[in-house]
Amino acid sequence: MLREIVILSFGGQGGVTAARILALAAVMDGKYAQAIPQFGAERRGSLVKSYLRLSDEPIRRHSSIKKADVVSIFAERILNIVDIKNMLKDEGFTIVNAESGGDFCINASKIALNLNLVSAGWPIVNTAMAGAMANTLGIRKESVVKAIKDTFSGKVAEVNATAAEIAYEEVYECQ
Amino acid sequence: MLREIVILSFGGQGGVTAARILALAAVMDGKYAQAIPQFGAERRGSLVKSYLRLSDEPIRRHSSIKKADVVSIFAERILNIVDIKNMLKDEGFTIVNAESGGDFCINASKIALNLNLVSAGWPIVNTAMAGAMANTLGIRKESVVKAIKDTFSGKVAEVNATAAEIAYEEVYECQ
Amino acid sequence: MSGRTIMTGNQAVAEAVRLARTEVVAAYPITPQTVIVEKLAEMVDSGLLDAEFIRVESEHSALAAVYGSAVAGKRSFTATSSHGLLYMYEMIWWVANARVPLVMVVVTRTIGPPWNIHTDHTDLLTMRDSGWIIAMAENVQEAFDLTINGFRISEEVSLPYTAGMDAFQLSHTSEVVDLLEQQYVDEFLPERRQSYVFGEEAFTVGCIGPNEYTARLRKDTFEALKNTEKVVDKVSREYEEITGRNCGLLEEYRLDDAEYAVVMMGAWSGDAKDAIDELRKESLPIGLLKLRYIRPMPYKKIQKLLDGKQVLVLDRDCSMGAGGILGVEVKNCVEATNIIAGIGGIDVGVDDFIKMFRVFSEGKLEVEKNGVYWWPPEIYDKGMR
Amino acid sequence: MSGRTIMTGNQAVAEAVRLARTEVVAAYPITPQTVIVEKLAEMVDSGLLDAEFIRVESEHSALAAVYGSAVAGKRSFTATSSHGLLYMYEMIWWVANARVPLVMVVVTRTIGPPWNIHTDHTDLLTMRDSGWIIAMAENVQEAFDLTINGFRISEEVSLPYTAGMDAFQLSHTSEVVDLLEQQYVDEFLPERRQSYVFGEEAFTVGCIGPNEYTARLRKDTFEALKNTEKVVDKVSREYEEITGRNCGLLEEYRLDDAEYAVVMMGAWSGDAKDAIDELRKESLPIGLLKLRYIRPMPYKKIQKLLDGKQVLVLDRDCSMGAGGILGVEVKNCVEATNIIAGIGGIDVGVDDFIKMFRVFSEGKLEVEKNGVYWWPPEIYDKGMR
Amino acid sequence: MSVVEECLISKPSKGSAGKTGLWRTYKPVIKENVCNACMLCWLYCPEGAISKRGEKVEIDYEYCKGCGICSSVCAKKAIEMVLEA
Amino acid sequence: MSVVEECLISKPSKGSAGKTGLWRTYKPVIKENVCNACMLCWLYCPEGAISKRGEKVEIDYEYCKGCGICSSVCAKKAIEMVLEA
Amino acid sequence: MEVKESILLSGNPSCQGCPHSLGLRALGLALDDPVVIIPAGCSTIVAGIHPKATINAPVLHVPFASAPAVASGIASAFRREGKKKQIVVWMGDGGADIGFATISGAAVRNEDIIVIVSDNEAYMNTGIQSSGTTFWKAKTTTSPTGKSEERKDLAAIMLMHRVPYVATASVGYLPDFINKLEKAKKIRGFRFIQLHSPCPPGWRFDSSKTVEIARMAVKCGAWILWEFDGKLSFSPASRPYKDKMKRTGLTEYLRAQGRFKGIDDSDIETIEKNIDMQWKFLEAFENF
Amino acid sequence: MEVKESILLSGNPSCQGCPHSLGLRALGLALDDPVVIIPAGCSTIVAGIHPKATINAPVLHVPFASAPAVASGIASAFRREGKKKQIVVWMGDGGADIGFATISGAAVRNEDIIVIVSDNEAYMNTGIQSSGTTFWKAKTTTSPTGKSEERKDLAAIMLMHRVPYVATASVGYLPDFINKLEKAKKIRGFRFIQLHSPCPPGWRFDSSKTVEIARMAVKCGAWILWEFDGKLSFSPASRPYKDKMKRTGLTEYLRAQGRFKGIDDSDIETIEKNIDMQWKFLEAFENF
Ligand SMILES: Cc1ncc(C[n+]2csc(CCOP(=O)(O)OP(=O)(O)O)c2C)c(N)n1
Ligand SMILES: Cc1ncc(C[n+]2csc(CCOP(=O)(O)OP(=O)(O)O)c2C)c(N)n1
Ligand code: SF4
Ligand code: SF4
Ligand code: SF4
Ligand code: SF4
Ligand code: SF4
Ligand code: SF4
Ligand SMILES: [Mg+2]
Ligand SMILES: [Mg+2]
Repeated sequence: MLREIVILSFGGQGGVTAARILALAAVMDGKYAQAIPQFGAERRGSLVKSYLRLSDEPIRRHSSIKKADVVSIFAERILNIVDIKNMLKDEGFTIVNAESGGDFCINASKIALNLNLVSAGWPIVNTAMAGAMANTLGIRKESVVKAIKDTFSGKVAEVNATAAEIAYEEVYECQ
Repeated sequence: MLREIVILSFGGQGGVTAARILALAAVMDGKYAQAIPQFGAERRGSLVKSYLRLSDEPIRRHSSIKKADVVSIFAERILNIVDIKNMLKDEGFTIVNAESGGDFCINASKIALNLNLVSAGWPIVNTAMAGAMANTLGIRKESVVKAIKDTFSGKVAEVNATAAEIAYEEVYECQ
Repeated sequence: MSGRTIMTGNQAVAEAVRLARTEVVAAYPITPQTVIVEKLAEMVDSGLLDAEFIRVESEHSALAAVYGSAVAGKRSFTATSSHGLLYMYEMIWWVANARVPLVMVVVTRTIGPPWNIHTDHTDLLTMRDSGWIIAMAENVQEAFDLTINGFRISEEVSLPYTAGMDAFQLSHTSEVVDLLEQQYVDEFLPERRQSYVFGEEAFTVGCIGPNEYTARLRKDTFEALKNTEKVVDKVSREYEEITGRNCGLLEEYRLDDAEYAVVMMGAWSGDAKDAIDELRKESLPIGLLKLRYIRPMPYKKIQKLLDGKQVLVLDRDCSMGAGGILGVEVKNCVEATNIIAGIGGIDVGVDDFIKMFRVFSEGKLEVEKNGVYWWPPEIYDKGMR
Repeated sequence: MSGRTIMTGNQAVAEAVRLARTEVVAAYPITPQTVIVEKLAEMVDSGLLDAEFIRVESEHSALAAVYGSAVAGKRSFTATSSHGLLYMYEMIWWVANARVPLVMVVVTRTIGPPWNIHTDHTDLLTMRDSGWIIAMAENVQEAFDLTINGFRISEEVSLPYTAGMDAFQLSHTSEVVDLLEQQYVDEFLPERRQSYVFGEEAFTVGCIGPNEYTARLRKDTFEALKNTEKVVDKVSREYEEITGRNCGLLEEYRLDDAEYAVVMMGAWSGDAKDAIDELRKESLPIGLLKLRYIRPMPYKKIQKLLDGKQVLVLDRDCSMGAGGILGVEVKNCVEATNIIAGIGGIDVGVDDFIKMFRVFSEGKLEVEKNGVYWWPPEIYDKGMR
Repeated sequence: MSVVEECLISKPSKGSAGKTGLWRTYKPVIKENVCNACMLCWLYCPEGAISKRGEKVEIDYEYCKGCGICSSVCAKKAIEMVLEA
Repeated sequence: MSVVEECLISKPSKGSAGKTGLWRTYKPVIKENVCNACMLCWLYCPEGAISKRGEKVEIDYEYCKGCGICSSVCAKKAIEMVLEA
Repeated sequence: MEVKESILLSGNPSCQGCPHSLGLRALGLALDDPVVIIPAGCSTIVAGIHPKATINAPVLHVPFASAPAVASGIASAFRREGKKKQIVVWMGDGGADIGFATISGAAVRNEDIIVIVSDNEAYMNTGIQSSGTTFWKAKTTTSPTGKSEERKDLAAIMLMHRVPYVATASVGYLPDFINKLEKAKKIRGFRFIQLHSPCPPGWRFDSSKTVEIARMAVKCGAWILWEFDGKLSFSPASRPYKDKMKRTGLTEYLRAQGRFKGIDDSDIETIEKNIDMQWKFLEAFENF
Repeated sequence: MEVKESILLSGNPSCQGCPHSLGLRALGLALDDPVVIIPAGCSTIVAGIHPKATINAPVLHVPFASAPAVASGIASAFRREGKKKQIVVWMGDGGADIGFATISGAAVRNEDIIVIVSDNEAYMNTGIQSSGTTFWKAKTTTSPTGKSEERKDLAAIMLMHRVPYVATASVGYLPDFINKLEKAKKIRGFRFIQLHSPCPPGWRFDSSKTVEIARMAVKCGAWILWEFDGKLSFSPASRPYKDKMKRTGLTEYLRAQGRFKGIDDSDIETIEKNIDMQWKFLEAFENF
């Protein structure tokens, strides 16, 4: 089954990296996956869309995702500026970095801040969000962790893996 | 009737200019004409081929002339290094800057030297040859003279016109 | 200067540019286009042409400079050839996509290596996707006429215009030309028009943006170029009224009653006409369809004119791994046989055409479908040293 | 690195270049090709790739530099895109005419103005006359495979080789790739061969000379490129034996029993396959012929495969004033309808294809012969502001 | 407007990248009592988001990207960067 | 030899432009008695048409183009330019 | 300070702390009627996303290597109309690599244009690749362990083109840049300004430090402000640093930037020597 | 003088008295194992007509603007093989116009090549059009009443590229040119020589005068022979003319050439002033 996920984040939050980590994790699970960054000039702070596809079969399509099965929102503020409904299938669900407001919620910012994952004042939430998404998408925790360790190195890898693990466990259904 | 003429000269002798003058003269006579220079890098002193076509009708072809009706040879030496026969139609004729050796002959070098038409040690024979050729090709003397005066200016035009006039008169059948 | 005279193609083009009251010329020398540049430099220097001449340092800059002057509203001209054309290739696409009217003459020349300055139409045809209007002259008169027509048509449809002319065979050959008096040219060429003029108003040209804008612009260009067929028809009729000479999209030569039809373009078409006259004497029903324009490619007209005939397309160019370029295009609308000849400036004359056409009409040129025939076979058969 | 992983197209290409033991890389950055250049610079800097990396100042110089290293006998690579390709256009012709083997990857991108970094195949197709072997990848795996195949084929026929890949859709998209172990690549790629090596013997390459030499050389190139069809067949079979993956000239997808056949190339073919699967569920007998190579253009195979079918050619490119470029070429050997879509990077997905194919099969796409259909119609219908 | 103009000609207007105020992590806040209206911050604001209304120096938060240059160039240290809510 | 080599590779050999001696208007003639074999003319002959055989300085008239540089650089004025027959 | 509107409108797509934005704003403050020609580069993006434009003046996007040539054509057109606007080429250091023949050609023709190279010492728009002007040892994506060659001295090379006006400037000293533009606009012929433009993401420093870093470069002598208008002179901001003793903070300047991470003391010594050389060289000219 | 074979074979297509031939002969006398890269220009023709080649060494014809880049690639290939041959780009002044970005790029990379610009001060191969280095007031087909701009000082501009070796030379002083090549061949990295190459048909003087005219240029100070190999020095042939009083024959030099026909005394005065400037400028460097 093909599942299509859209990630909404601000430039610098690492939405693309999260998509790549999840794709890699899915491959480790023996699945097929595809991660597509927003095409174009992405500036720190501007709104960025990334795409993630997961499937049991090879993924052939390369177009963007217009109606997603899952929309993942990296900052609560985004809920106010984007019409999420419009990009979500009727049966789809959302997962938000917030205490509430999505189908699934996770306070990824807090996890990041607690682990001191901060850059230029911003909590770096991508790995925590990846962990939370992995759970809701049925990707194994070990795979996300390994994918993160393949992506980063040294101490950075460890801390990010921890963030993902925590989020994997902490993500919850909101409403 | 289309007549095709090949001029053989050394680079610097003005074979191309002669062809252009004759073409212009022919047009003044109400004919059609075409003058084609050797295509390529022409160095002073190297052997150069130019083509001239004359006709009562518009000339449409643009290829080179392989078998000519007339071959005009600007320096006697050329007779020794080029196989003229090969480029002349059976019924064709030659005209040479020499006392003998062609079907028509004219000592264009002498005419030029007499008129002090010299450059870098060489007699400039092109206008004399043009005059001689005009005669054998049935182009009016006045037209050649006018074509020369249109091509050059001032004193140079005068002297060259004179050269052509003299040659027009002096050209003779050799054999 | 007006009336009948003789001129080389290069001179005639310079003369046409002068008569068009061109205001800015920028060009970079390359054999065999050089004389155009020199003549224009001379005219500007002597005041014969009231224009600016920019002595640029490359062809990329030549087209860039006239792009600048044209987008700012001035009638502008450049000329190039072969490697020069390839060197300005980025700008070629740019000016077309920017919809800026200007005129360029391309003296067609072989692309190296080996270095070779002789004619071959491949260089001109590399422009065929870009949005330029592309014409090709058969003789010096047409080179002159098309250059003048070019300004008119280019400005009417807001697309750049190029006229090709064969290296040496036209550029350096002196032929009879009937020039035009200034007043007629002035009448024929109205005030310059263009879709927008840059330099006064505060706006930006060419910003990135949503893809839909690019797509819309491309379709508009496509249509503008298609529409150019009608504009050429109209303009060439007007020009014919003034001069008696037609410079329409196509020329038919003894085609009406022909069973065999040859399709080609450029200077050697004249030789082909002479060959056709010869063969007609032998009652071979053969005729010629000369393409004077390659873009827009008047497919429908071509198809109509060639319908029911045996078609031979003659290319002095090559799309490697496919066939002759005109061959590929014409086969789009009719079945045809394709010969590639005259490559690298090889001299192809009346006798060659007589031979070719005869062999073709005898059905002995049957090459594999989508294959091509290379002429003359002799030179390909064995080594040359 | 070997086995299954995920990678972007750019990374996969860099990996393939490394595995091919490329000795000289020269390239100039341009979005979206940049990452290839960066990865290779990094590999060379870190010693992962034992090669020279030349940080040239332009694309013209990039191809010039690898021309130098390749003609002197070294396996060489460059990559570019869009304006970069146009800027090196003179060199593109030069290396092909000089018959020098080398590999270049072109990340297909729209030509400006307006500035637009998204995919469009027109840039790649401007190379189609020049003598290059031209392939186009559907996915990251193919980008990887074709790059490796490229070195082998290029060196076997002494012609330069390019593989195209769609901007962002492949270049920046991470997908599953099966990499190859070094030893297999080494087996697959024999010692470099080329028709002549420059630098030791006292001879001159490329002198002017009689036109016949140029003509002979061009015909030889034409034939070498035609012959490349067989070489691709052979090499891709060998590659399949090693990897289980076929990279032949064409790919058929549910074509056998299809009444409707779609012809296209590049990344969106995957979306078309998904659409075909959908429509097959509705028992619409439709299939796909994917062109993996555009040069040589395997006309005969195409004709055979499409014989008797209703053909729709899909172009993500345009030859202004003529039609879609593949459309023009395919119509050379079969009747076809032509759609231009996805111009300027416009997103065309599974739903679009389902719509298109349905309309086509219903006979409602009937456009004028040699005309084209612009998709999606909505965006062209009215202004956008 | 022709298609050519529609597609090629862009008109000067604020916010060509949207409301860039959204990009901010930190927000510059002017301490009015400290500021002496020297306008150095205005000169060095890369966004042109600072202006003078009467004697008051104002920041256009709709577009201020929060780079912090104003704060860093202010000799009076009159601009504080405050983490956005 | 392959077609590629045949058409692209040129081999060094004299007379690639033919017998360029034919181009001459004037012919350089060395006055043996005046020449001191300093070889300045050899150095400055653009054709490489001058050589030394034993102590004698020789001109290769098959290729000498008659430019006259040798005559002009010879300090001994040992080379005369003579109009060709 | 007179507060007026510049040509750069808020809400454009430049990064936070973008030096090009600073430069373009200053440009608009100095010139009344500029016409701006922009080749590919970050400024292409800064200039806005269709259908909105950032710059409130006529702006023409042009191919990467073509800008001074396009400007030459526009100058010809304006001359024919007697139009007096200032034609400004606004380009990056990368544009000065690929387009160096074009700049040089326009300089040799003494075209009536102002060419400004906003030099952020790399190809930023494509993601931080080395350019000719990239600092020795600076890490970029195409020089991951630091650039191995010396930076190209663009302004000195343009000086050798013997054009009427050549200057260096810095986004850390906008009044100086504005002064230079005001001087340049009164001169006819080819005018060239190389503007030092530290770039936060490209050099890896915080967006608030653009001006600070630019000033550090001047204070440590690594970037020298000078002007040639017939005669070469050091600009006020740089003048003190003719005295080597007054130059301060080279190490700090380098260490403040992520791109120099890992640079060692001997490298810094080498850089210092080169800086001394550069001063000596310019002083030789000052006296000439 | 040791008489040996050079690489230039007789009977090639150069004009009578061709300066490129002189230069290429000297090149062959100075270097043992050159590999020569030739972009479009007269030398393309001089190099021979297929199937015969003029130059007895590996020679590669390349597109007009590409030569230093192609040479860079060859240098990379040679380096990988440990091949020690000298890679020489032999180009004209026109090649240095269109290809200036390419030269500059190779210089900035400090490529291990020798670039020689054989400067006949115009595009001769296409029939005498103005180039960047064309002398002020010289008549060419694109400057029929005399060139309006000053000549571009290529060598000085290359000097500002801070490459290891830059020199000027002249076909009137072949031993000096040979010396310079011999010095250059021992240096690694980018080496640049601008060779003054008076051209009989292009400058309109008799073919016998190539060497004479070249020497006149040096004697009147219009062409200055110098060398930079870490330090700038005047070459012996030019050294006397540092003393302005010793410079002679500027008028004769100009009047000996058809291209300066009609030049008047005030023009000559201007030229003289520029010559003085050029000396002063180089002297400033000599002392630096
Ligand atoms: C011919 C061509 N090659 C490459 C590019 C890609 N490109 C666009 S901008 C750029 C780098 C610009 O660098 P610079 O001029 O320094 O400007 P910056 O982005 O640093 O401001 C490059 C390589 C292009 N647009 N055109
Ligand atoms: C891209 C390109 N533009 C133009 C030409 C035509 N061209 C060939 S040689 C030449 C002039 C050469 O001048 P220069 O380099 O000074 O050499 P010279 O002939 O004077 O020795 C020109 C313009 C070309 N071959 N390629
Ligand atoms: S720089 Fe500081 S003091 Fe000056 S106006 Fe701005 S906030 Fe006020
Ligand atoms: S934070 Fe930056 S953008 Fe905002 S007002 Fe200050 S300088 Fe301007
Ligand atoms: S230059 Fe004169 S003296 Fe010397 S070798 Fe030649 S002819 Fe003899
Ligand atoms: S005349 Fe010229 S070519 Fe002949 S020997 Fe003397 S210098 Fe050489
Ligand atoms: S990368 Fe640097 S120069 Fe480019 S827009 Fe961002 S801050 Fe400005
Ligand atoms: S024109 Fe001058 S440079 Fe060119 S071949 Fe002739 S003499 Fe030599
Ligand atoms: Mg930059
Ligand atoms: Mg020259």
